[in-house]
Amino acid sequence: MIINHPILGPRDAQEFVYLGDASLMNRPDGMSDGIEAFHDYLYNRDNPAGAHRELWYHEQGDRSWLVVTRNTVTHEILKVELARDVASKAGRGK
Amino acid sequence: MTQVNRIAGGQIDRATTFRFTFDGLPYTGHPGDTLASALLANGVRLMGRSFKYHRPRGPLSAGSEEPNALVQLRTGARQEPNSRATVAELFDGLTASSQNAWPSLRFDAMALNDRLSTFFTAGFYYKTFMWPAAFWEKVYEPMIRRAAGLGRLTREEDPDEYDKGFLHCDLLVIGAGPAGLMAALTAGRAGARVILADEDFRMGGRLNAETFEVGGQPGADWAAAAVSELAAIDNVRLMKRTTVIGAFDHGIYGAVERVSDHLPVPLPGKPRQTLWRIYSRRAILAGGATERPIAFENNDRPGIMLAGSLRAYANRWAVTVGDRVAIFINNDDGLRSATDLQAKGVDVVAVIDARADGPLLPDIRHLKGAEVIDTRGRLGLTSITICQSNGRIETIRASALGVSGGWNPNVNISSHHRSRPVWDEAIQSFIPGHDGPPGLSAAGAAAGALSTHGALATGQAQAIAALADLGRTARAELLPEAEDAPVSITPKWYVAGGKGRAWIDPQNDVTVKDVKLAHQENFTSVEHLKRYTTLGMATDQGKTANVLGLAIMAGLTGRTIPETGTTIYRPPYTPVAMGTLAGRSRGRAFKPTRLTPSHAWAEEQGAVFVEVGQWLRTQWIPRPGEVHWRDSVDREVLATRKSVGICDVTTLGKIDIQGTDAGAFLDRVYANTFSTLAVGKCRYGLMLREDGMVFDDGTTARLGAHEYVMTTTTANAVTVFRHLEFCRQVLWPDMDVQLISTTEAWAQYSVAGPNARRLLERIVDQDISDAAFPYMAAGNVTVGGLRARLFRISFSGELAYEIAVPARYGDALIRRLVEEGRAFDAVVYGTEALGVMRVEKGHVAGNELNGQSTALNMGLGKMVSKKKDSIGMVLSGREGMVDPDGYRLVGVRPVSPEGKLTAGSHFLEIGAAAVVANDGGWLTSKVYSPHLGSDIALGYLKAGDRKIGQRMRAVNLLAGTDTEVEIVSPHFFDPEGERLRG
Amino acid sequence: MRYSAFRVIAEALTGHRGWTPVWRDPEPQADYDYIIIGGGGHGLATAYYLAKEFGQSRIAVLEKGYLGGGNVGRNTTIIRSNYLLDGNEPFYEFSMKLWEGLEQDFNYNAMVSQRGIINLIHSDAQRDAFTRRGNAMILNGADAELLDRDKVRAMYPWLNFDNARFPIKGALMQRRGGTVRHDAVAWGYARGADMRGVDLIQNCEVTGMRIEGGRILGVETTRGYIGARKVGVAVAGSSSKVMAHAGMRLPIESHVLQAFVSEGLKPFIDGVMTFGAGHFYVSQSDKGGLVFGGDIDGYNSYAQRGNLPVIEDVAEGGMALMPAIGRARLLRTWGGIMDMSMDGSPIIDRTPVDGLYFNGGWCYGGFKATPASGWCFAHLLARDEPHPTARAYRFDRFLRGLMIDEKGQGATPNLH
Amino acid sequence: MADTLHALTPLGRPDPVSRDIGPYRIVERFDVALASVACRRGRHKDFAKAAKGMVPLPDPAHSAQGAPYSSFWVAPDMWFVEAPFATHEDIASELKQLFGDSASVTEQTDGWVRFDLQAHDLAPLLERLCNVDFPQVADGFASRTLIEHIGCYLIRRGPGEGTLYGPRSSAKSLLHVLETAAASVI
Repeated sequence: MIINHPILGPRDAQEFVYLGDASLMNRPDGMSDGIEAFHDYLYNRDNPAGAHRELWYHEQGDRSWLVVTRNTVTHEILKVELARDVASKAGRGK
Repeated sequence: MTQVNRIAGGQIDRATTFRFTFDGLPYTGHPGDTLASALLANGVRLMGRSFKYHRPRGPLSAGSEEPNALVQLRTGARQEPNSRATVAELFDGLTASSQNAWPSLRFDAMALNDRLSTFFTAGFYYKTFMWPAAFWEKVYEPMIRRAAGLGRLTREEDPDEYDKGFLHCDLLVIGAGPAGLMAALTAGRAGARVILADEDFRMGGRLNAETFEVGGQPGADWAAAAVSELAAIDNVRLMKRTTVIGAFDHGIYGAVERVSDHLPVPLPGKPRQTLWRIYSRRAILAGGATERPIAFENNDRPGIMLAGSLRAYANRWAVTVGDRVAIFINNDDGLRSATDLQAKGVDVVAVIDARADGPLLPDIRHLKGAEVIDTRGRLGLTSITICQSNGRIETIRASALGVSGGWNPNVNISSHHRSRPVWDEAIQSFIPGHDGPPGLSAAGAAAGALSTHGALATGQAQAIAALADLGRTARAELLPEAEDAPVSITPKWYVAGGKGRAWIDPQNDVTVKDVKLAHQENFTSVEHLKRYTTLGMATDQGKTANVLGLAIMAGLTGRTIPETGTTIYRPPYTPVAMGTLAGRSRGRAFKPTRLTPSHAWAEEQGAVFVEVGQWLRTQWIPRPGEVHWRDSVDREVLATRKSVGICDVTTLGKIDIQGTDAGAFLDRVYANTFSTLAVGKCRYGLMLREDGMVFDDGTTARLGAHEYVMTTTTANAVTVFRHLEFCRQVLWPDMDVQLISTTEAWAQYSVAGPNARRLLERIVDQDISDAAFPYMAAGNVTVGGLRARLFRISFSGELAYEIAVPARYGDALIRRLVEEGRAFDAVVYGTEALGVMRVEKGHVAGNELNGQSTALNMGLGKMVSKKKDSIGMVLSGREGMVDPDGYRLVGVRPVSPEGKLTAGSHFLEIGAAAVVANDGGWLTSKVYSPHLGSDIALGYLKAGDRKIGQRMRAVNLLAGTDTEVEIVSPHFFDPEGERLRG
Repeated sequence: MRYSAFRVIAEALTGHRGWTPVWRDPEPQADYDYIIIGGGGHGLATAYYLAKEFGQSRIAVLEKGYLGGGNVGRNTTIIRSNYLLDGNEPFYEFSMKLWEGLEQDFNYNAMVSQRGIINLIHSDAQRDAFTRRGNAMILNGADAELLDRDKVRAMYPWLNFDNARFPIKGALMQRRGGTVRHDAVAWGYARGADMRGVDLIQNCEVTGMRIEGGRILGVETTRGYIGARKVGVAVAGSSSKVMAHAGMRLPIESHVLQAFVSEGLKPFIDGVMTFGAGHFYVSQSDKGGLVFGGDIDGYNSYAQRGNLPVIEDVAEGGMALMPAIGRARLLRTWGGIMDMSMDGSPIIDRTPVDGLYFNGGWCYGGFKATPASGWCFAHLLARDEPHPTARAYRFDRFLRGLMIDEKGQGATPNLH
Repeated sequence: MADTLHALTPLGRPDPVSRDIGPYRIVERFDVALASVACRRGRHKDFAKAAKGMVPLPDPAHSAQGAPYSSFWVAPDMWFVEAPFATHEDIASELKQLFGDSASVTEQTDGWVRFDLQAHDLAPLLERLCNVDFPQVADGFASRTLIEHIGCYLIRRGPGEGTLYGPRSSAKSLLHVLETAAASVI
C-alpha cells in the first residue's frame, strides 16, 4: 500500500506502524470518566466494511501519526491527515 | 542421441551446441532452446508423470502454463524440483532428472494407481480409511504421505543468493508481445518512464511463435526491431526473464527477474534471482492468452499438446513433436498449426475439426464435424481414433496431436484484487472485469483482442489512455500492418460418450468423470468443484484447466458458464522460489545485528554473547579454568557484591524528553509522578498500557527544568517511543514536548558494588561523594574533561551508578574502568549476573513484565497515583484486576538448599494433585544465588502476599520435578536497601 | 448414506452411479427453532451438535455464499491445544478430544492427523515461558514435552542450527497436535447436519434482524424473511457487519491473514512447526505442499487479500529457519478475514438481545476450535448456559478486567 | 576536548573505512557532529529568528548546506544539524546557546554511522537498497528510508553522490548490506 503523507507525499505503508480506529484519539478524561467510558473507548469498535478512519505511525519516516481514511473493502485511501492537526482541531489540547 | 526432430528455421543459434542430460542420458541442443524444445528435438516426448495416477506425460504447452513436463533441474544443493521444462532455458551442461517416478520414468511402479483409478475417484479418501480409527495415522496416511508430492527438495542449504530491489515508473507494461511492445513504444516515445517486463528470455511473445507478418516483415523481426528501439530510449527499462507475479495495492507490482537461471551457476556476487517491487502509476496487462485443450479419452499422452504450442515448437524452436502430426480443433486459430507445420515439411495427417462450418484447408485432410475419441501409445502417442461426422470410426497413426479448444485471455493479474472476470461470448472465454486493480488496464490477447492487429491497436490505445490519465500526451502513430482475423470458434469442451477418462487438469489427474461425480454429489459451486476434485490446484493453478472444468460443470447443471461462476487467480502468477521472496534476509543476516560500543572489547575478552532482540549483549565472560557457565556467573556476581562490577547497559532505551510540558507529560504517561522530581534527580517510573497492565519500567532523570531523559527496557525501547509519540501528537497535541531517541548516542555502563564510588572517583572529574551525589542523583559530569552523564541508580541492590559517555568513547571508557578497577579487583559482568542480582533484589524484568501483569501483581500497586490522570490508571481499577486473591510477586526458595528450581514451574500446595484447579501460579524467573547458596526464584502466586513464609511445591511436570519451596519476600538481598544508599 | 471402504469398492465396480448428494439444497422454511447464521466450520458444527448431541430440530444454517466458504476453507489446517491460560486451555483440549473422535462420529474422513507440533525456542526467556505453558497444558489434561536442542536436531536435522541469527535452543512439543483436511471438516459437519434434518441454505445472506421488545423474531435475508426462536451468529470475519444488524459494536476488528502453499514436494516436514524468532509456521500437506503462514497484514480489512511485505516477511522467516527451502516455490497465496478480538481470545456468549447469541472473535485460532466451538455454542443455544469449558468467553470480560490475553499484548487486535 | 579517552568509529575501529567496489565508493565519515533541534510548541517566530543566518531550516524532505551548520529535516518542527566534528564536537551546547528556550536540542553525533556514497550514477545501487526514487528526487532531497530492515536517512547530493546515516549499533550490518549490494549490481 501507499499512503499519501500530507507532508512527504506518497510513502510505502511498510514504513508505517498501524494502530487502529482513529477513535483511539478520543480518550476520556481519567479524572472525570470512569471504567465504563474507558472500556468503550479502548475495546469497542465500529469495524466498518467501507470507509474507516484509522491511525498510522510513520515510524520509518518522520514519526508523524496520521489519520488515514481508507476503504477496508478495496483498500482505497480517501484522505490522509496529520493526527496532531486533527486532534488539535477536535480540541484535545493538553 | 541426435536431434532427430529438429527442422528448419527457428530462433536458435545452431552455430553453438549445448550438451545436457536428462535422467542421465546425454543430449544436445542450442542457445535459444528450452529444455523441452531440446528434448523434443532429440525425439524425447516423455518428460514426467502425473500426480495421482502416475500417467506418462510430455509437455502440453510451450510456456509457463505447463502442467506436465515438470523436472528436477540441476543437482546437489541446487536441485530445483517441479521446474517446467517448457521455460527452463537451456545452457551447456544442464542436468535434469525426472520426478515422481520410481524406479524410472519409463517404468513407474506407482502407475499401479492408474490401474486402480476406478476406485481413486475424486474425494474417495473422504469416504474411507476410517476404520479402524488408529489406522489412519499409522497405516493409511503414512502411505499417502510417502506417495505425496512431485519433485524432491534436497535438505541442503540453497547456496545461491537472492536480491531485492525497488523500481519506479509511470507505466508498467506486463508482457512484451505485440500489445506490450506497442504500448511500451507508444509511452516510451512520449517520454514516459516505462518498464516493460516479460517472463520469456526473448521478447516478442507470440510473434516469435507465429509466421505472420507485421509491417511487412516477419513478426519476430518486427518485435526485435521494436525491442531495439525501446532499448535506445533512456526512459524505458526492458526486463526480460522477468515475471510480474502479482498486483498489490496502490500500483505496487511484484516481479521476479531470473538473473542467473540461464547460467550453470550465478556469477560471483550476483544473485540467482531478484524480487523487484515496482511502484507504477499505471500498468497495462499485456500478458497474452493461454490456449485450452478439448477433453477427450486418453487425451493426456506424451505427444498430445496444445495446437499453438505445437506450432510454437516448429516456428520458434525448429522442432516437430512427431513425424506424423494431427490437429484437433474447434476454432480457426488451430488451423494455423496445420498450415505452419505443413509448410515446414512435416506430415500433417489430418485436421479433425469439431465444427461443421468454417473454412476448409486445401491440401490437407481436413475432417469437418469430426472428433478425436481415443488415443493409443503408452509412453507416447502412436495413434488417434476419430469419429467422423458420418459416425465413421477411424484410427490414424500419429505421433503428435495438436489440440485447440480456444484461447483464454491471461486475466490472472487483473483478478488479483478479487475482481471477477466477465464472460465474452465472442471468444468463448473470460476477459478482465472492470473492477480490477486501479490503474491497471488490459491490452491485446489478455483483453480478448486475439488478432495481431487487435493487439497492436489496443496496446497503443491503452498506452495513450494511461498516459492521458497522468496528464501526458502520447501520439497515435500509424500502426504497422498486421493480420486481423476474427475469432471463429464453436464451443467444444469435451467429447462425450466414451467410457474412458478424459483429462481436464492433467497434473492433478482431474477428469471429466470427476466433474460429473462432483455434480452428482452436489459439489456444484465452482469453489466446491475445485476443492472436491482438486481441479486447478496443481502447480499451474489451472491455467489450462479451469475454464474447461467450469464449462463442463455448467453443461451438467444446465446453467450458463457465467452463472456457474468465474475463476479468479491469486498471486503469484507463476510459482516463486522462497529464496527470492526472502532475499538477503537469511542466515546471520536474517535481521540486522546491533552491537554496543564495548563489543570489540568484549570479543577480545572472549565474552559469550546472547541475542537480546537485535542486540548482542555480553552474557558472561569466562576466565581461564572456568568450565561451566555458572562458574563465570557466580564469580561475576560475588565479585560485584564484594567489591565492584561493571556492566554494559547501553542497550536500554534512552529517550530525551524536553519542552515546557515535559513534566506534565511524564505524569500522564507514567503511573507515578515526575513533575515534582527535583532537577538533578532520577526516579523509578512505572508505565502502564491503557488497559492497566504494566507496559514498561525504567528510571527517568530530570536534567533541567524542561529536560528529562527516560530509560526504557531494552525490549520495549521502540514501542515506548512510539507510544510517547502517540500521546504527544494524538492525545495531547498542544503539549509542548519534544522527543528524540538517544539510545545509540551514549555508551552507558553500570558500575555496582561497595567500591563503585571509589572506582568512579578515579574517573569522574567531579565530587561524587554521598553528600554531593546522593542516592538517585543524576546529572552531567565530565570524564577527563569529556561530557558525560552520571546516574546513581541500582538494580542490583548495591551502591551503584550508571555512567554514560558519547558512544565513540565507550570502548575507551570500559577499558579505563577495567584499568582503574584493577585496584579493586573489579569484574565485568554480563546479562546473566545482572539477572542474578536483580532477582536477588526482587526487581521485575522481562519475565515478569509479560504484558499480563498489573502493578498490583508486581507488588507495585501503590505506585499508581490516583491523584492525576495517567494512561492505564482508570482501567487498572477493574474488578478482575484488583482481586485480592490475584497473583502477587513473591520470592521462592527451595526448602532444601540443594533443591532445584525451574522457571515456568507451577505452584501447588503440598499434597495437592497436579490438576488445574490446584494451580497456584508459576515461577517467572529463576537464578542460582551464590550469595544465598541456592536456587532462588521470583514467581506470581495467587494471594501470594498472604502466603509469605508458607511452604508449597514448585512442580515442573515437563521434567517430572517436584520441589518443596518456601514462599518469601521477593527481596532476597538487603531488603532494607542499606547498601545502595551507602 | 453411510461411507465405508466397502461402499467405495462397491460403487467403483458399478460405475459410481450410487453416490447421492452430500447435502440437499432445501428452500428456506418460514420459521425455525434455531437459525445459525454462517455456514462455515463453526456454524455447521453448531448445527450438527445441536441436532446430534442436544436433540434439537427445526434448525437452519444460512450461508451467504457456499458451505465451508468461511475461514474453514482458507486456513493452514493446524490443530493443537497448547494454550497457556485457564480461560483457553480446557476449551482447546476439549476441542482436541473431539477431533480425536470426529471422523467416526460424523462418518467422514477429515484426515485428522496428529503428527505433532513443535514451537521452537530461541532464548532462555522463551524457554521459561514455554515451560510455564507446557505445565499449564499438562495441568489441564493435555500433553506437552520440552525438547532440548539435540532432540529438535534429531527430528529435523536440516533446520538452521549452525548459522542462525537466532539459534534454536529447544522446543515445546505437543504430540497430539497436527493437521486436519480443512474442507472435509466443513463437508463432514454439513453432511452430518443435513442427514439429521438441518436445512443448509446456501446463497442466503442475512440483511437484517427483526428485533422487537428486546427479543429477536427472525432475520431478513436475500431469500426473504425467516422467523426464528433463537438465532446464533457464527460468521467470524464478518461479525461486526452482522451484529450491526442488532445495533451492537463488538470488541473485534477484521483483519486479513495471508496463508501460503508451495508446490507439491516429496516428504520434507512430518509435523507442524513454528519459528520462535520470526513470523513463520509450517506443515506439509498430504499432497506434498508446504502450507505456511505468518503474521496478519496488520490493518483492518475485509478484502480477503494481502500485500507483498507480509509475503516477504514470512519467506524471510522460512528461509532463516529452513535454508533448504530456497528452491521450493511458493505456489499460491490467499487471504482470509479474521475476527481479531481485543485480547486474542474468542467470545461465545448471549447478547443483550433475547434469543440472539454470538460466536466469534477467533483471531486466527478458529480452525482448531471448530468442534468445541460448535459443541459449546450448541450447548449455549440449547440450554441457555455456557458450556463449562467456554465460561470465560464472555463479552463482559473486558469491562470486568478478566481478559484472556495469551500474548500479553493488550487491546491491540493486530498484535494478537 | 576528550584527549584522555580515545574514540572508536561505529565499526569499532580507530579510523573510518572506505571501500571501492566497481564504480561505487563507500566512505565512512567520522568527522561530523550532529544534533537534533526541535522547535518548541508555539515558538516558531523565536526559533526562526535564532536560526536566521546561522542554521538553515530546509523544508520537509530536504537538506540544506551551510557553514558551519548544514541541516536536514527529520520530522515536523525537527531538524538534524551537522557541523565539522573537529571544531564543533559539543554541537548540542552550541545550538542550545543559539536557540535558547525556543528549541529542544539533543546531541546525536554518536547515534549514527555515516556513509557517503559516490559513483557516476548511484541509481543502480540505491534501487537495490531502498524505495527512494533516487533518479527522480532533486539534489538536496533528504528522507528516512528502510534499507534491509535498517532505518536510515538518505540525502541526495547529486546523481552520483549521497549520504546515508544509519543507526550506530547496526553499522556493521549496514556496511555489509552496502558492500553486498554494490557487488551485486556491478
